[in-house]
Amino acid sequence: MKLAELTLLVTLILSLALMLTFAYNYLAPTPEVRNLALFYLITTYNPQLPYYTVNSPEAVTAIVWDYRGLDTLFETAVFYLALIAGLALARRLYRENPVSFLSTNGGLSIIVKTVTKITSPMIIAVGASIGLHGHLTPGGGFQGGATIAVAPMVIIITFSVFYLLTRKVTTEKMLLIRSIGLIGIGLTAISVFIIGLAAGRLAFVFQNMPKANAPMGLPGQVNGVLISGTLWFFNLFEMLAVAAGFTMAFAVLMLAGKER
Amino acid sequence: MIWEIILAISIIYTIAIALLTVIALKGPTLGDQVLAIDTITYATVVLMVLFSVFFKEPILTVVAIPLALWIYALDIYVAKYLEKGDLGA
Amino acid sequence: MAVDFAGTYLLLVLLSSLLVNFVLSIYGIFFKPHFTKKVIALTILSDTLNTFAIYIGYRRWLEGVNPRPPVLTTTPTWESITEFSRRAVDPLPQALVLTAVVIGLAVTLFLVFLGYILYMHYGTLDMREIRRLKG
Amino acid sequence: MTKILNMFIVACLTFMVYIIFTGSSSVYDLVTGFIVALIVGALFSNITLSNALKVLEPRRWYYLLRYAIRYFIIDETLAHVDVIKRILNPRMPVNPAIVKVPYNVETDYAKTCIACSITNTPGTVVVEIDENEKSFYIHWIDAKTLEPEKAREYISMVFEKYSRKIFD
Amino acid sequence: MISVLDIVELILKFVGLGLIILGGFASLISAIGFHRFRNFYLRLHATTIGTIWGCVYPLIGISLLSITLNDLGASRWFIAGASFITALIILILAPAGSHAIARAIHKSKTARVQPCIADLLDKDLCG
Amino acid sequence: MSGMLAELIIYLIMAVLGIMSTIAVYLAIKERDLVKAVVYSALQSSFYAVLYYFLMAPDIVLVYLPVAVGLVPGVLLILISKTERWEKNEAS
Repeated sequence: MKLAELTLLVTLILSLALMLTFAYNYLAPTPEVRNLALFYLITTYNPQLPYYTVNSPEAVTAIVWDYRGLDTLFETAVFYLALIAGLALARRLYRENPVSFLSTNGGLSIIVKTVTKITSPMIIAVGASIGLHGHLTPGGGFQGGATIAVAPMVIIITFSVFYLLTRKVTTEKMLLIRSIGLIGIGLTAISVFIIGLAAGRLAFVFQNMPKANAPMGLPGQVNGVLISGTLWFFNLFEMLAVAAGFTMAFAVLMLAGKER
Repeated sequence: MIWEIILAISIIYTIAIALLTVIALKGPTLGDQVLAIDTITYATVVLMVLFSVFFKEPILTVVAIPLALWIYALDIYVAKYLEKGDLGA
Repeated sequence: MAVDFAGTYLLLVLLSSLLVNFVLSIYGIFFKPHFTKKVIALTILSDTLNTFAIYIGYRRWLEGVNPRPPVLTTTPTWESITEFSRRAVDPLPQALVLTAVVIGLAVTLFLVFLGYILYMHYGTLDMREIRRLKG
Repeated sequence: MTKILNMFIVACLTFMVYIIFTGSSSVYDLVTGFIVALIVGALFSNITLSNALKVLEPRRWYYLLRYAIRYFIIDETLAHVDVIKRILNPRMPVNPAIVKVPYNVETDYAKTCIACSITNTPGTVVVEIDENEKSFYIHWIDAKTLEPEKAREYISMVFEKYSRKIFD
Repeated sequence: MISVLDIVELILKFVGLGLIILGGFASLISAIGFHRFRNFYLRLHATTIGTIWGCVYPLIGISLLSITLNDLGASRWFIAGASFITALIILILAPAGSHAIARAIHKSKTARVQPCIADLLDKDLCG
Repeated sequence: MSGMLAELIIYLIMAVLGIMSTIAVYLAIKERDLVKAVVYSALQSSFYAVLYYFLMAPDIVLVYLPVAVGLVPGVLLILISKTERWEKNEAS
């Protein structure tokens, strides 16, 4: 037992030293930035370089869903696997009876309830704005979805979890919305490839803008309004999937152990 | 002139935040700590908006509204836990 | 020169406090007996590592001009893009951290479900007692 | 009919928050904001509001404006100066008590308006609301009286008058 | 040659700066109040000072000030609108939050009302 | 010169935030009342959010605030309310 702890500590110190050795150059930031970052910053929205640009002023979303899109796809897969593993653990612990009673004595006082009634639409509006403007201003699918997921959480806490069920927000519906989001992400990822197949041209999976040897791509602008090709669709579907997945997880977590 | 005033006021806000942090860390009951965190957050909102004016970066203002909304969530979590002992009821 | 030195020193104070956070959360994960405390320490650990990544992407002020977030807000001409790339911070670590935060929340949810199952099985979440009950 | 009107009002609120948070009003923002507002309005139509006709009366908006100006300039300043004096005074003169203050309004929004106004002036905080006895329990930093009716005159008379005109 | 617009701009600028300075000092006073008041129920009042004069008023002040700052360009309307709506949201949310906390603490008997003249809600918690 | 001063003040605020977050983490690890530990962790999260703001990462602030201040304390409090509140002493 003692030996294990000591080994752990020594390993910890050694790995910390290793990390610091690699990070020596970065200990204090400099006014310069790495060349890769310069490439991203210059090409992210630059109509003068049509074969490199993503047509999105937001460099972070451009990296997340275009330059490194495949990484994000598999990270999304990890996220959903963790969620599904959690739900599988709680499978036998909850049951969604069609609840008949409308809880009036559950939850917090009437003041908090009224304030929550006004602010929940505001929360969803703010979240939708964050998600749908992900390619223009800071934000994106993950941020918008996580923001929207706070609204059902606050409603569950202030009213009751049964209130959400009487409002017909059940886990089946949330599962449906989440699946729509996932299928949307998958279809968007291969959309340009399918268009290329139909047109008989060369096109890649996870392609967004036309490239030099693959002249297919979704439009960067519609009627003078930037939508940045696939980024808009990715943000929309990711927002739906994240919000629905978290809402489902909260409802199950609250219902667990309340078999009546 | 305006920029110097903004900088000075932001230093005052930082001092207030540091003073409130002492209460948030030591406060005898849970309620004191949550109240101190509330006040810290509201001071932080002003600090953030002040600095987004100071940096001349309007998009940094976006983060103020979520901060104000979520700290309310923390309030009602703790309130419900203390009141009912069960967050789903 | 002195201003430069003081700035470097303050940034390294930030870095060392993050390092201490890292060590403390590692200690919490390995040596605290309670499951919930382990989950709290795990979230702190992932937050600290994310902050390291963001810190690597930061850049110092250039002659008294602040850096900008990596979002282009002007019309894209060569001049504005050059100015933008001279001042904006590195977007790559931010893009990597973005997904890490959401995955961290999903993993925390999984651990919470796991803790509830553990409590139903053993009646306690103290790891020493769980080990004793099993053996 | 009322459902559609409720939905319209909630959608208007959502749309306003969306546009102001976005900070621009291009065609893209207007279209997406309209769609989001419709969806949110359909979801929250019978949660947020019960009687939408009240929102459309201009008399209530006039009283709301008058109340806001009065509240921010007179009531807040007096209460703040009072409490700040107590904090900075070396002897710190406080004699707090939890007093009972009755109210006489009907709707949830009116109750919430009164309670928020009382809590937002330093020196008085609503601790508990009893809907059967129609009274607030208020923690008062300088309890001048323990009688419910007199305390009502000190604390919540003005708020109640305006709140009845705005929300009831 | 001073036009009416210039005078309005000057007034907005000074009112905004005044509100911001007021907010800074109110926030400091509320922090001092947190240290001087020894009881949870008294600290509720210090929180209110930090919320209204310390946060809502300076946000409105920033919104007035940023309209007059020409070197922010067209985006100054964005800062003005965003900070104004933040002030409104805080004005709604802050009292609900502190009411919820006060009610929960009183119901769960975590803190006693101290010093106390009378407690009409629960006699046992007084003193 | 005033730009240099502003730079130093920003770095000073960042250093102060880092030190305060370290204290919060230490107390969160050490505290035996788990509800208080969750509150300390929320305090640390809000300091980190301000830190991300000063490190010029508004995207991360927007995703980190709902997750770490809005959702994680709620989820952990649900776990605590369903199981147990106090961590037993090290010695027993």
